[in-house]
Amino acid sequence: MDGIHDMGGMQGFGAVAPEPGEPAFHERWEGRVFGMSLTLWATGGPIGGMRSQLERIQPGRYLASSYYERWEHALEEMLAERGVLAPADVDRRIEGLRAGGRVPERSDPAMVEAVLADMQPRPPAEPEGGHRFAAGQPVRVRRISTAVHNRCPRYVRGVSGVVERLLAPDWLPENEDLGEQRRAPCYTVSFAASDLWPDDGADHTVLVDLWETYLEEAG
Amino acid sequence: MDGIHDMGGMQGFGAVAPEPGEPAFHERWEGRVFGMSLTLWATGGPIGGMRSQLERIQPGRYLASSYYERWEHALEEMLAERGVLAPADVDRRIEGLRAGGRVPERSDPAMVEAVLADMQPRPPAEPEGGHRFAAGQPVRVRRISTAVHNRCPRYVRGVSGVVERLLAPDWLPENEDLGEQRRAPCYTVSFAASDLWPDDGADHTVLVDLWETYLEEAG
Amino acid sequence: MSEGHHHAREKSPSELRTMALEALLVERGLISTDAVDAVVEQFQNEIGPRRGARMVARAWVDPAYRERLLADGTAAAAEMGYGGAEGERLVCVANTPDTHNAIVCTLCSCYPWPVLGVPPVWYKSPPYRARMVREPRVVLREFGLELPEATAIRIWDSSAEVRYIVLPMRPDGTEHLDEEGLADLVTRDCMVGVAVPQVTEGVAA
Amino acid sequence: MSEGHHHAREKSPSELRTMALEALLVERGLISTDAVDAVVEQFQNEIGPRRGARMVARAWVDPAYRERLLADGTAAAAEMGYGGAEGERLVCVANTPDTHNAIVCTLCSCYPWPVLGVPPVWYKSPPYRARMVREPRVVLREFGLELPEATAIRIWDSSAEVRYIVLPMRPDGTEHLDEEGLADLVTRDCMVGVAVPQVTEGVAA
Repeated sequence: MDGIHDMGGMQGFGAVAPEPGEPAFHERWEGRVFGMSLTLWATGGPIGGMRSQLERIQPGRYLASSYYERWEHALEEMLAERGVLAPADVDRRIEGLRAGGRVPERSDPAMVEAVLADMQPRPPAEPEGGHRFAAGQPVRVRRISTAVHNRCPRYVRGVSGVVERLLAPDWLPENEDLGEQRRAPCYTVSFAASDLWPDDGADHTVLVDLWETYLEEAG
Repeated sequence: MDGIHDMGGMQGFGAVAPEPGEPAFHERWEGRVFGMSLTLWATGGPIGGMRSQLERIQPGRYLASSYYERWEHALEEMLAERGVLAPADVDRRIEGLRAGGRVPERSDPAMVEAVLADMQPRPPAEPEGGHRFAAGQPVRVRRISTAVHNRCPRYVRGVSGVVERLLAPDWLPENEDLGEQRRAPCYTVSFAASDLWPDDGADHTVLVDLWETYLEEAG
Repeated sequence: MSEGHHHAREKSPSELRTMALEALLVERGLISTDAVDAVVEQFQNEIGPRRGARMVARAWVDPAYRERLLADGTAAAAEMGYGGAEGERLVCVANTPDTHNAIVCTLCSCYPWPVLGVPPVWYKSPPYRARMVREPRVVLREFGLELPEATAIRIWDSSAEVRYIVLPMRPDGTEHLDEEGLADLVTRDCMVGVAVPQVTEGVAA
Repeated sequence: MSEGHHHAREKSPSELRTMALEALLVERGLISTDAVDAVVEQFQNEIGPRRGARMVARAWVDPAYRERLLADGTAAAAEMGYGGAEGERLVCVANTPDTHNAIVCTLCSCYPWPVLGVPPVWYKSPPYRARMVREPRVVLREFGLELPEATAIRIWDSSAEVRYIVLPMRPDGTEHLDEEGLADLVTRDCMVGVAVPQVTEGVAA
């Protein structure tokens, strides 16, 4: 999915604007959106991955929205796709709130336990292995152009780099959209900025984590 | 300049929405923006090229604006950069209009003649020549990454195609930003969609017009 | 062309900015209102797709003109009196039974003004600019144009200074029509390449 | 944690939609308000950059921990009790006198939650995501970090499932500080790589 989310290397966005003393959440609703998402994930609720959903937001809306506005919208979309509730349900409920309605309180100790467990260290991941490429090997990024969710940034496509580090096999980003469950080895691949943006005169290194399916041998 | 304007191949924008019986201009002010621009160009007024200016519009604003809103903004920016008038002048003038002020009428037959002459056929262009590549020759598009205005779409960078047709040398898009005046031969280069977006399964051909400076020999 | 008749309703921000800009440029002598009027009038009444349609119709009835049009679009347009800004390097690409052409400008909205007028909103819109180079069959289908699988599609991205116009195929059942009648069949969309000329019941002999 | 105290002012559209969504999900039994409370409370009070700072400080004073941290960041975080979502594969990259590291996520805003908390707005913003891979020296300069020309810059784009944290260099003049005192020097920005630890007058011996 070549959406607006894939912005590495894009120009024209202006300056980075840090905010001194920034809180975790600027407004109460931001924390609620974050908390609802983590609760649904921790309990196996009817939502999917956030990243693939965020990519589908229409580019103009994406840029005009804040981070948690995008999350809120994505939550609604995921719940609607799974038939849990339609945006119209939300609209109706808003009317109820305007008329003085409240968000009902509900306590569920098991659910609290589940979200807290999700913030605890986990057992070590599965053993690594099955890598086709070796550390130090030159590889080239394929021009991945799938319309489904993928994690192959445009700015490295078609460019050659060097395998910096082997990473454990991981679930393919495409799995959710393709309805299968497959893992593939991952790699940290090191690129010279001068290969990515030859006219820039920059001399830094960019290290990008890529699934093996995105890579091919470089001459 | 890798701005939001460079949208060839991007996904997520939704459907094309044709409008039956669409007029040349939907509102009077759109025609005025267009007419002011053409008048300034035809008379050598204090503005530069529209394309390079439009690219500098911040991406969120770009997508949120209509075509003529972008032109209007670009006009203001170009006039401000050349010291002709500041956006604050426009703001002040708007207050005047709100208070009942009018746009003054001004007649200038020579100016009318100039804009009409600009809509007439011109003498044939300079003879062609000096091309480094020949028709039928494979070429690869360099990964052009200049921060200045260029006309090398991202979706063809790093991809090989075949020279379809030699085009007359033309002024480099970079000229205005770099403050020089240089021409270079141009080419229509033919690309297989399967080389541009290998995962799409598409079989069409895309023909892109490129300056020689964007091309290198393909192996 | 005074703006007086708009006073009855609220002016939009764009309208106000444009009026302010025009006022300032007029006062500084950089433009005249009648020059702006002339541009608008030309593009509202004179310069539009009817021009391209006349060229197409002539190419259909006159093989020598067709040859000149395909060899040098700029000169063939100048023959008819058409030319000027955004038409200095005109290239005409011809549809055949095997090949369909269409034009786009992915980087902005380049368009052959002197023969098609100003572009429609959809041509300038992100969906068309983004998708036409990548999935033309899908876009054409949305326009109602279903091409045979075997038809080769060629998409021309006007990324430099050439401006393109498509020469559609002359439809069957139009032998009785004269040049003006043929031009009636050639819409803007046919010359952009998102449609092909249609012969309606009333037109067919 | 009731929303009652907000009634005095006008609610924003996002606030209203979020409240409506929460109400619906609660009513359908898909979430409980106390689970959402728990998440918010954890990320407001427990899970934040102080955790990463403690890891950094320990690595500064304990060479064996430093070695474990660089060999397996996930395990080294787990030692301290830190882990969970968005920290399942933690990799720590160490600055040296010759090399400076920084992290970014160009495709979204991936970030090592268990050791840094939720990311700041600027980290999630288009300017940072777009520019940090392309012109890191310029971006770092905007953050007030001017690196010597000879320093190699390595930018880590968290495009898959690994989450990164930068191990900054221990500043000179901190020999007298204990682990907690050292952790005070390690800001979030130091572990993202857009700053380096500063010793202020008051801290230096």
